[in-house]
Amino acid sequence: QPAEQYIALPSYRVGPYAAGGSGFYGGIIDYFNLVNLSGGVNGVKISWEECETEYNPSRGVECYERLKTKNGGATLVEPLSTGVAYGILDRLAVDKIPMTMIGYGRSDAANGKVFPYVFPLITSYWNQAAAMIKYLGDKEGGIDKLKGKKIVHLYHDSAFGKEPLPVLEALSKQHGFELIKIPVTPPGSEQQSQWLQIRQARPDHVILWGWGSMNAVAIKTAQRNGFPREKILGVWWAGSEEDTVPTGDAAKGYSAMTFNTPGNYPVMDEIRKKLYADGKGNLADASRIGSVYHMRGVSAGILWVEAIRAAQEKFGKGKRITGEQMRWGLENLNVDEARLKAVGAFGMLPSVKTSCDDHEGSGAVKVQQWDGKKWNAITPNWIVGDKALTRKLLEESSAAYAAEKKITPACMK
Amino acid sequence: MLYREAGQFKTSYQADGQIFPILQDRLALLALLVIAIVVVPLVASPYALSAILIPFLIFSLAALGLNILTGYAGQLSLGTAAFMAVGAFASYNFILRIPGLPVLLAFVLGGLSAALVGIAFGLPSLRIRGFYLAAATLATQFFVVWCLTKIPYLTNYSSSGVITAQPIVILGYAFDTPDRKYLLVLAVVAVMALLAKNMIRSNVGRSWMAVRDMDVAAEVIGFRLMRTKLLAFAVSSFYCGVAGALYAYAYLGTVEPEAYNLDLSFRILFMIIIGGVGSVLGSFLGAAFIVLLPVLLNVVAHSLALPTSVASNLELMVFGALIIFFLIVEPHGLARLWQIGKEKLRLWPFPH
Amino acid sequence: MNLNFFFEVLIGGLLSGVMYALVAIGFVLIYKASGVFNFAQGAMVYFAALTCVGVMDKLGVSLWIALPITVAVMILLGLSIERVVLRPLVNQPEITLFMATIGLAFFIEGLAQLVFGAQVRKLELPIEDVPSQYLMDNYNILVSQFDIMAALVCGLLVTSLALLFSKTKVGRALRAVADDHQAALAVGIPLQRIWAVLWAVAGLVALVAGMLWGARNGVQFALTFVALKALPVLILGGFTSMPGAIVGGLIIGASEKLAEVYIGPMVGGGIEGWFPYVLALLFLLVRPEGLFGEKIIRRI
Amino acid sequence: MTTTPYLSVNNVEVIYDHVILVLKGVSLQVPQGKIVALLGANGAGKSTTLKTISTLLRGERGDVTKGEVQFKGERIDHLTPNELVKRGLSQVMEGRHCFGHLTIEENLLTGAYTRTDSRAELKQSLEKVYHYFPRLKERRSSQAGYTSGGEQQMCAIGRALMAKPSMILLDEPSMGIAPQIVEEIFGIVKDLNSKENVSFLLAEQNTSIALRYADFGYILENGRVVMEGAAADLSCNEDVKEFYLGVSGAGRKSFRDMKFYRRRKRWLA
Amino acid sequence: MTEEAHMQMNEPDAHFVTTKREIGPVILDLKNISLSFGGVKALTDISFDVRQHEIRAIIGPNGAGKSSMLNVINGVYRPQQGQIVYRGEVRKNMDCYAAAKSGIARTFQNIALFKGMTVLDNIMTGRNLKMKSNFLMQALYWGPARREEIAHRIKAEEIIDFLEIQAIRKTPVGRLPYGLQKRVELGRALAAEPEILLLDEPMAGMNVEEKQDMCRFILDVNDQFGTTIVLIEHDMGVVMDISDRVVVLDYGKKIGDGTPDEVRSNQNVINAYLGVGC
Ligand SMILES: Nc1ncnc2c1ncn2[C@@H]1O[C@H](COP(=O)(O)OP(=O)(O)OP(=O)(O)O)[C@@H](O)[C@H]1O
Ligand SMILES: Nc1ncnc2c1ncn2[C@@H]1O[C@H](COP(=O)(O)OP(=O)(O)OP(=O)(O)O)[C@@H](O)[C@H]1O
Ligand SMILES: [Mg+2]
Ligand SMILES: [Mg+2]
Repeated sequence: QPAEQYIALPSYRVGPYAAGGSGFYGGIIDYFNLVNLSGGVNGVKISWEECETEYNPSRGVECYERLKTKNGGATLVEPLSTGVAYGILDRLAVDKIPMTMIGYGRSDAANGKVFPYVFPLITSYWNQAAAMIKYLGDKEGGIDKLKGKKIVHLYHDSAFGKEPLPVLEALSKQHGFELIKIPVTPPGSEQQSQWLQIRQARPDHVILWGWGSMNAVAIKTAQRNGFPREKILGVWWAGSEEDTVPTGDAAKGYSAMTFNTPGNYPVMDEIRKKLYADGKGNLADASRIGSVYHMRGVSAGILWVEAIRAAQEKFGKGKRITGEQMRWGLENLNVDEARLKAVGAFGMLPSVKTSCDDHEGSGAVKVQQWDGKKWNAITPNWIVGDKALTRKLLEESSAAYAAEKKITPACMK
Repeated sequence: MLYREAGQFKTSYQADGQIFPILQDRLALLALLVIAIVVVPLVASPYALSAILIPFLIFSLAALGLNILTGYAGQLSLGTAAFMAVGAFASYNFILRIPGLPVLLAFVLGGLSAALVGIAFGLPSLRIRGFYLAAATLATQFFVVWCLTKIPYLTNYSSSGVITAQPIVILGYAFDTPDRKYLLVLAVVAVMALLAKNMIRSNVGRSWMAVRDMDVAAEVIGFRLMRTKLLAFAVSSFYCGVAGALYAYAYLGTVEPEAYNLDLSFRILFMIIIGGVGSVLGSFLGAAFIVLLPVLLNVVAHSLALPTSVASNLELMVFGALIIFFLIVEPHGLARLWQIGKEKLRLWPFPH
Repeated sequence: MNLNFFFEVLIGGLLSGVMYALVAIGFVLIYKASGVFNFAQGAMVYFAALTCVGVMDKLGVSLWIALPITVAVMILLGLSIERVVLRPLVNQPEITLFMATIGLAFFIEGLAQLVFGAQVRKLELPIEDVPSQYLMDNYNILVSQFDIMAALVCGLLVTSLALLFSKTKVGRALRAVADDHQAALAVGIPLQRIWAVLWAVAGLVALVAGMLWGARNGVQFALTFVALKALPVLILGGFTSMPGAIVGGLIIGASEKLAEVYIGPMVGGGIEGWFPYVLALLFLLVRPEGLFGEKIIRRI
Repeated sequence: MTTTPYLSVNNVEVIYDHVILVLKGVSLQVPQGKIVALLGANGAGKSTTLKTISTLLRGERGDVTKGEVQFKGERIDHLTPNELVKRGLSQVMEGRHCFGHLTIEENLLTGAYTRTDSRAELKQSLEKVYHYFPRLKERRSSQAGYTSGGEQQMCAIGRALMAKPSMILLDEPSMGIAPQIVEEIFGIVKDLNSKENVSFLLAEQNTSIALRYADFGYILENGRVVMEGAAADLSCNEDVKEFYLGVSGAGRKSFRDMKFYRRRKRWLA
Repeated sequence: MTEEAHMQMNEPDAHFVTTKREIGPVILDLKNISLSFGGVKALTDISFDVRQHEIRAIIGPNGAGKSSMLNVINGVYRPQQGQIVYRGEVRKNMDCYAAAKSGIARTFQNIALFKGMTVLDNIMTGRNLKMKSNFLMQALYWGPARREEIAHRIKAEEIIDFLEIQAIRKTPVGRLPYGLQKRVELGRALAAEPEILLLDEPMAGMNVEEKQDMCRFILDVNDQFGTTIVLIEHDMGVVMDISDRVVVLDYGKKIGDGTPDEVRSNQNVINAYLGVGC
């Protein structure tokens, strides 16, 4: 029996975040199936197992522990939940299993010297926040035009919502815009007072740093209070169909960050043709193919498969690689435009090149806008914010973590 | 006829006041302890230890804490997770700010901090009762988590409000592997369960139960309501605080305040209701039910090869249905079921 | 202080309060009539809304056809809850019944998502959630017309249910049941039938809440959390009072918004999570049974 | 017994909580239009017997494991209490069980829940109860939870009368009632019995008065019927006299002179 | 076993010193007590006293205010007017705790036992005011705490023997039949070794035999411990037989006070309560 590359997926498909979970993990599994249909990675098929976490850290840890030893040992894990990710953070280095945190989690984990087994791939919150400000600056006609402007940071009052604060505060000082921070108590099903405050403040822009049901409520409440949706810019967890569809027309004109350009790509076509046409697709509702979460899942799948490929190049083609080797693969990822073209996803996600210093690998994002029916990219190019600034913050923060945990920062081989 | 106390006469009140007056029970407990201390660490897989047994024990401790308050003293509370959070974050800060502080002492200090918070939030219980009190304790839940997210000092100015538990080292011995952590948690839980049982069988315990069963009468008999209730809040919060610290240090490692959300409070409440309100054993049985059943259902659902989303939803439904089923079979929880089982065993082979 | 803004916040708060009251009514209904604290109320709200949009989606029918179907489903749900959950648990301790409704909540949540899927959906009612032009033009005050309708619906519900409880024989019987199941049985109150009807009505109340909240926030799992918003309303107004639900809702809604806007910025904001509870707590210290709740009889 | 039984309990066995055996085969009959007394010490199983008949046992986790109960020739052990009340069988529970938050008058009116009569008729019944218990009329608008123990007991009895039953199970009606009213209550029982042909099964500790008004009596000990007979016969029985009526050969003894080394009645069980 | 031997075995109070019973001075003096609830006047201007060691009965029709009177005595209700003089001191704001502390114990009309606890534990709660060790020591259950627990257990067992409820020692009280619950409640009150014992219808729901038992217990307590007893009872036989003096209440007013014989022949009392032919 040929060796299989086994990946642990502590997923969630019930509860408040089920919509996001089912789309994301659906995308991952669709891509795995696609790869396996064409014979796997150099003949090594990918296998995986899911486990329901309900987005709950305690259950997530149990899932991780249960999944990690199966099928000869997991070689990668992705919980898509900050709480769960934190719960297993300490265990990864001991178990020698790398974890990706695609688009979430602690931004300073991009420092591979301190977090060798953690990969906040594509882009972290800090770089996103920096990119947001850059975009808003561009919109005003130059970053210097932000001076004297008012930007509201309307955020989910949790670790997630507070994560970008250091970056936004630093940038506000640097560029002279006023930053008004307005928290929303999770789950955020009532935001009348926040939006009245916003209306009162008359900001030029509102950054919506929300998650789950908070987003739709924010957009609806903005509408109720007559606040123009064009002035709202969402984080990428506030930029999916799940966030806009329930608001009806209220979201028209609302824009959000993304690291997946909406549109059609060969790889998505193949998924449609080879999987869904045969009833082998993972999504229960075929209309969600190509939705934001689904594409995000496919992107994750692409990066992982490329990491496997890279590791096989080094450690032996056609062989099952270990968790440590996988870690190497993730750390030496180079998914450039050519590679993306080859897998039929050019333009769908930015190119990613990682190193020991930079487990993030990109930091580039786009802005998309909701036209009432679907998302459309409104920035032709990938936007990158003030990376020097985020780098500085990252070094400080990860150094503090290393000190607290008594880790000597060093690159792994 | 195996399980009988016939022939076991107690010759002193001391013997009669024992926790397990029946010899068979004592032997069974001894066997259980030997298994838990010696056999389990040897044979159990790291998975079983670190993903099942450790959380099971920690939740049992939290459930025990809540059971002291709700089950014994009759004060329904939905703020358990908040007290756990206080315990965890206080322990973290004590270790951080007092160099060389022994970890166990930090846990105790964390528990004491939780106890203080418990006393403060227990004050309304002097006037408010039942579901009104339960809903009012939600104030604790939300307020404490809010404080932890808003006061940067408490999270050592970490930008996102996340803390990372320091490694557990006691007398130079590092508790870093699953089996060591397990033994540490087991020791803490066992000692605290014993202390709880002692309290319950002596005057404090009786004062709690009296206040629970009929507070006016308790007062007439000479229990001071304020002291009794506040003591229950303090002890309960202490237990929850220690459990919370263990949850952070021996289980999750890195935690955000959100890990101690309302959901967790509810889960612990479920544990004591399913296990048995007012029963030490019930706290353990309930924790086992709530921790293990979803895992079991998850495993079963997976082996059926159902589509994952179907499986996950079915799990939820079966879980809910089983809760209802057990309540119908025995409204007083698993501990009562166990006791009835024992009574039947005592009568066996006669039906009555 | 900007007075106009103050009034906007106040009115916005009052109207949010109405939305909370809408959920609180469901709790009061069950509690007042059976002494059960129905934890599954939130799940029922979600279930109702999801069934309605789910039926529209799957059968491709309009709202006006889906609605009666949903009504039928909710009634069926109420009847089955009585038969399967409550009947075997008559005369059990409050906390056991409470726990049973928790089990019920899990079951209903699972069932709803199993049948209709977990994705987020939109629900459009014929009335749009935009500021009322009339009030805007004439009084320069911003009030959503949707909220006005919600307030009307809520008022109607409360009035009719309050009348049911105070003026009819069934209402009296229901209050008797809440006091003592066993004695209620002994005097011949058909507990089973009454509970079945009651839960069916609670299902319909949940449907109304689900439609309004669903139209407001989208039909998604988070609808189950609106129950949390109803709790401070309940303890403030009293678990056993229909008018209490409305008054409590208005007080909580208005004060939490005012607090968030005027106190929030001073302490870092986000105080809406706990403020209503603390407020309700302060009220309780003065009146332990809430503003309008029935006095807890403690006598020896 | 010669008349066909109106209510009959046949060899009933009851277990609480799956383990506690309380009734060990109890059989008894109540003929139509008669008053039957059920006597016995504390814990003998009187209340349990009554609850078995009215099927209220289910709510207390008691199970009828053997035997059957018939009312008007129909098996009733599977019916709901509501159906029983509709068929004319009402119970006054031990320990009052008033609806604390309802006023006395509301309590009484809930008693008439199963009736479909007009308002005027209800009013009439209400007046009748008030006539029996003037004290209730005075307190009609107080919440029952705040009335005195005796007032609650009257309320519970009145509430059962409101259903216009043809058979009433009375569980310790005289408990906590002033002596005058006790006489009155039994007067009411006799009154209803003779004028409206209502049958009664009453569990009562006040044996002398119970036997005075009853036609027939059963004595229950430890879940078994140990003696039965016409009320008059029972009150002449020496043992009943000594243990239940407190009179021995020398007439009624003062409670002050009781010595604890009296003869125990262990033999009865 | 001979009857004598049986008696000896059952003799539970061999170690109690039997004192000669004599009525002492006034220990509790109630002066012009008035209490009302909203519009309901439960007690109007009532005065009476209780002497040491006596058995003082309170009788009266239902709703006369008897239970309310007991509630006033032990501080559950605070009268709007009037004075309570207890052991020569004026007690203005006596709350239940203070009352218990000063040696007043009671039983209740609607049994107020702690339903979830066993008989033994219920009786042990009666001794709580005598327990000294703090809760930390109790948690460790070691040394003095344990010795204390056992010492009190011995006392509790004495009461259990005295009331002849050995067999149900470990039964949860909720499961007991009514009559036994009343007995346990008496035990709980006795455990406090009170100076004054307030009994609210201790014999309701008992048959003659059980009433006889109960009377014997009450008389024994009164005799042997010299406990003063205030008793509410509707059974006139009992009241007339065992009490020294009787207060009669009606509609919150005192309508009679005196020895049983005096009361029995008081026309007001006959009209209001006893009825003719008693
Ligand atoms: N819910 C219950 N659970 C367990 N045992 C019970 C329950 N109810 C009653 N018993 C037991 O059943 C027996 C009979 O009780 P029952 O109440 O029928 O007696 P009774 O003859 O009415 O006594 P009393 O005169 O005191 O009212 C008692 O021994 C009692 O302990
Ligand atoms: N807490 C209270 N609130 C309102 N009314 C009360 C309260 N307590 C007692 N009462 C009223 O005061 C009166 C006296 O009540 P109490 O209980 O003292 O009577 P009682 O003499 O003990 O009667 P019984 O023999 O029936 O027990 C009654 O009418 C009762 O309704
Ligand atoms: Mg009885
Ligand atoms: Mg009384």
